[in-house]
Amino acid sequence: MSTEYISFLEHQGKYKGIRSWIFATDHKRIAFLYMYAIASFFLIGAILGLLMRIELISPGETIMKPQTYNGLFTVHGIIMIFMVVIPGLSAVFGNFFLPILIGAKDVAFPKLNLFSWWLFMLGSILAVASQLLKSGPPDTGWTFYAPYSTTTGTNVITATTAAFILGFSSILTGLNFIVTVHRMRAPGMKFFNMPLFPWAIYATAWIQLLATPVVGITLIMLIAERLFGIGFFNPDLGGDPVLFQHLFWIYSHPAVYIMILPAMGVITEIIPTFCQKKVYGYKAIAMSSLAIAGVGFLVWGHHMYTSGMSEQARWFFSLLTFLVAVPSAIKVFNWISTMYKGSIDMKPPFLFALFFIFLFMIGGLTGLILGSVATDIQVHDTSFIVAHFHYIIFGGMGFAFFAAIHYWLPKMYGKMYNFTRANIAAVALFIGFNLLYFPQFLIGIQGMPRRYFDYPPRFQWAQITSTIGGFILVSAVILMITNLIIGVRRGAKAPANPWNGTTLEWQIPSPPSLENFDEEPLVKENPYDYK
Amino acid sequence: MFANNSNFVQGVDTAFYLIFGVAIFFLVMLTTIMIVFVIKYNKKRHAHAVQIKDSSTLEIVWTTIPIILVLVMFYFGWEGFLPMRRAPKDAMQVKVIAKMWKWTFEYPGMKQSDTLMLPINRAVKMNLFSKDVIHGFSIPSFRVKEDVVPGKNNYTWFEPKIIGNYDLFCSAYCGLSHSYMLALVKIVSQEEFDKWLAGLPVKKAEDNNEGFKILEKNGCFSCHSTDGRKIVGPTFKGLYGSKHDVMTDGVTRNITADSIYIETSIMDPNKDVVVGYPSGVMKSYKGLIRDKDMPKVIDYFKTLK
Amino acid sequence: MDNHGSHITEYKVLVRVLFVLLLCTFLTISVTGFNLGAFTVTIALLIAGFKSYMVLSYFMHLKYESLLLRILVSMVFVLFIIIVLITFIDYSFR
Amino acid sequence: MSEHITHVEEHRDDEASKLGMWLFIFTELLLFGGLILVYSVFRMQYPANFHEASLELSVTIGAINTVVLLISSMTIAMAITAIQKKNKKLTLRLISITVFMALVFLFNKYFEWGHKFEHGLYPGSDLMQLLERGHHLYFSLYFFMTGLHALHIIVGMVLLIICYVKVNKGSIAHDKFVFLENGALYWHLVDLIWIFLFPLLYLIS
Repeated sequence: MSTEYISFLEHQGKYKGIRSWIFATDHKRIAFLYMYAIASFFLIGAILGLLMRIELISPGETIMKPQTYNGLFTVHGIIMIFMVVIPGLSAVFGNFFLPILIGAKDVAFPKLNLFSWWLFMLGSILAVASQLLKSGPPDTGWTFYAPYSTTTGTNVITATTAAFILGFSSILTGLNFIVTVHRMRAPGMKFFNMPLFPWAIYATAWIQLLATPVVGITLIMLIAERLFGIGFFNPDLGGDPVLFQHLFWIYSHPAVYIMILPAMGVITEIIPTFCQKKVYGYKAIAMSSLAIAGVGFLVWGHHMYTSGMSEQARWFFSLLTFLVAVPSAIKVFNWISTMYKGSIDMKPPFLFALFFIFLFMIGGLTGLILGSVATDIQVHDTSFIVAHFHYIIFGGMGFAFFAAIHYWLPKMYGKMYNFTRANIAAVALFIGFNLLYFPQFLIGIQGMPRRYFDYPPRFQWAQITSTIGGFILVSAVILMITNLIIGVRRGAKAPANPWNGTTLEWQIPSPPSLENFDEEPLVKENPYDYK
Repeated sequence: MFANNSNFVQGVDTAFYLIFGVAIFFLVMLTTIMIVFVIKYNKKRHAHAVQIKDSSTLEIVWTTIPIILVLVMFYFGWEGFLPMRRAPKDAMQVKVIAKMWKWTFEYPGMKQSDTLMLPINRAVKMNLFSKDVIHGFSIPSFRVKEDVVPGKNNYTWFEPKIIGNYDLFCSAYCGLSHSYMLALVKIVSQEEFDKWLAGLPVKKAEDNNEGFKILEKNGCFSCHSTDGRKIVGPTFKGLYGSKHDVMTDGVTRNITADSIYIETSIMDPNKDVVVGYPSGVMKSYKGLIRDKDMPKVIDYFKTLK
Repeated sequence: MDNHGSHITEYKVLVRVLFVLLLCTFLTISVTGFNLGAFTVTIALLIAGFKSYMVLSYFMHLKYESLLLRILVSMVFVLFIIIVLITFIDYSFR
Repeated sequence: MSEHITHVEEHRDDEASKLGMWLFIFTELLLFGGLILVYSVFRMQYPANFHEASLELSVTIGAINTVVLLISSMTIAMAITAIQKKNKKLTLRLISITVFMALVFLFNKYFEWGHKFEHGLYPGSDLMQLLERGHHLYFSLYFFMTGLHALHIIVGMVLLIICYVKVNKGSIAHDKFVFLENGALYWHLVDLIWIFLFPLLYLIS
């Protein structure tokens, strides 16, 4: 590397202090902005979740009134879905590593990138405001189902406007990434020479771009319904509440893939590095990302098996839902095959990746029960669903995020964290997580409905277990974050390539310089070229 | 859980067992392989990774097998579900009326009950109606669940097979007292059912008051009672002409509930909030209750002494 | 600017396209004058489809753009049509 | 920021800008797509009502607006040809014609909407609540769709005016006109949507 290397963290730009961050157009700084914001929202959301768990520890009123509880699960949902998991991996690690992994200096539109972050913050502030304004937090659930959402007196308009703005931010990020992948790849890097994380981000970006407008217009219709009574979703005026569900899930089902595809991408980066082995079935993994993104658009109706859809629609959606399970299965097979005859180094990122695979398998396999119409009828709208999507979203996306931060933190900050504490935190997270969510599967099958403030006493054993798990989980998160902060503050200096990885980010110093590459990066035919 | 409480249990549970079986098989197999690899190929024992070539055969095999498996699972899931849409023609018809946050069951002959009493071994078709928002008709023990969507005539049916008491939950989130929207399902013998039905009072004639209809259509009675009970908002009983302490812009004042006050409370509910009730719970009904209907509403209030 | 499509669409081409579009508009209006039952809406939409094809190809220069972009544009339209069709699996069998 | 980052920002890639604009157009198409989906569902459920209600609209005004938009679409396409041929004066004139056409469209729309408002027909009005269900939904859709479209016309106009200023200043010229191209693409999008809205809203039989 050249002698005049200055890391992007120390680089002096036009602005000083905080303004050098919030007006930065450098993709790495924007990634940090997203990371700090998302981490804060995640903690708020987690605390709200914990409050709900405390409420549910015994039947009847424990610490709050039903209205507060209904507000809590709505807010928890809005924060976690729209402000944490949807932007999560793609806005933080996508922003930081997508350009580096394809050998670019920045994303295609740096200013637009900053604008996306500002929109994200504006939306988030509105979302928080909807909790605090006069009429009280929205109590519709994050799904905003009409006609309840058009009749309740709470701040639904503020919350939906927030979701609309957050969606717009997500669209612009996706747009930026697609153009970046098409136009900014280093010379010689063909599509099939890209590492698999950029592949996943690319597939995700398409979903962001094409699915989000539909929910955008739906939310505007909902607002117009409340303001003018346009009647699209109001049965008294000839409208159809089920149409809202169609429109909502046309976006929100693909949105699940916005959350999980980048997670799969991260895991696909981590496993070969710690096995020191070429990833098994590169093309199959790349193409299955696109397949998931594509078919993911066509299965939204499996959220609506009990809504009174036509039999034909239930048949169609069930069949397609089962087929979309296959590409995910292929990815798991490929990950495990990559470990075969590798030289496995059990460092914290790899431990997180293993936990991810296990939890993702549980989430995915329980998804089969939801894909099948007969069994879905039984568990729809029960805590089984709650458990299932937390296994996918938290166990999947969340653990992938933790894996990613442990994997890339040395590159991002140039510092190393303590492995022992990280491992302890990982194991505690894993135990707490399973204690929290697994019992919900069991009582869900027995019929415990979700979004219930109160419940029959026969379900209490599971609720107590879950609450204990919740406490362990939150403590483990705090332990993990503390360890990372200590690492960043006082940790040892990280070398350029601490894990002996082969992708482009490990060929530049830690932390990277402002323009990432001083000379044109060397592109290998296969990004995972271990000797 | 796997007792044959209704005719659907077997179909649904077969699909359950099958999918669970496949799921557990894969989970255990893949986890075991993963753990074995992690131990066997640990850096300490296996210092150098062996690069292996991709095998197209293997990829095809592990694409085909899951496809076949999911198709089998799909088939059983569908077979378990289809009978749920095929209600026998001679099934007893029960009308289920859902409103915030109460279930009412209407039997042939205009007889209404809060408990779902049903005879054993007889097919019964539940015709689902909602008066306000979406509710969910769910009896887990019978493997029955269908949303109750306003303006849409959903139905479900089943045939109870075991005498006993079961829970009926509202499964679709419907607001404040969602978790208290429960009902009891009692399965009894045919004779006992006949006796019970004969003793059930015939439903009162529909209240023909215009004002009542307007309020009912707008779902007012889910928060306001007419019998003096406090639900979410104050009761309507004896409201007209009574005196109340209200908060207006943070100032408490005592008012008489006249027609102007009632109209303000409907059109701009957060202006004067009765002391002891939270602000912001009720939304404005401007545009939903027309100005020309207001006198009818006021007249109705006058009848609630 | 070598990366710029050096293609220049001549004025007269654009005028011709406009003429075709106006003709189509006239055609749509007159078609709906006759009552052809369910076909009316189909024909009207087919004409609209043809019009948008003209606008996309000539006014928006898609005809001279890369194959990739043309594929992407058609993909979006196909996706939308698929979504509508799937939704109607529900609505047409209720 | 520093010389380095300005270097990054100055990195010019017209193909990238154009691709970005196209992607944005995709999102706009799907935004209206959601509305058209709602429209088709309700039209299927209330075909007779939709037909009756559509008779309230003037096909003439709709047709005039269609012609206006088509012509404006051509003039802005011509503007690109003109700038490529280094004819700055003609470019400016063509952009002005396009903006003028946009104004004509909006004036027509204002006239049309105003007529409805005078009759008490607007979202949330008492009359709307009294209408039959299908009529109500039709007019709600009419106001929603044309309103959103008019909003796009306004945004497009602003973009074109910026283009005008830039051409005038010379920051858009024969060798760097991607901004004008993108503005024109956006304007064509507005036209494209109207091509569908016109038969859907005005011509129902």
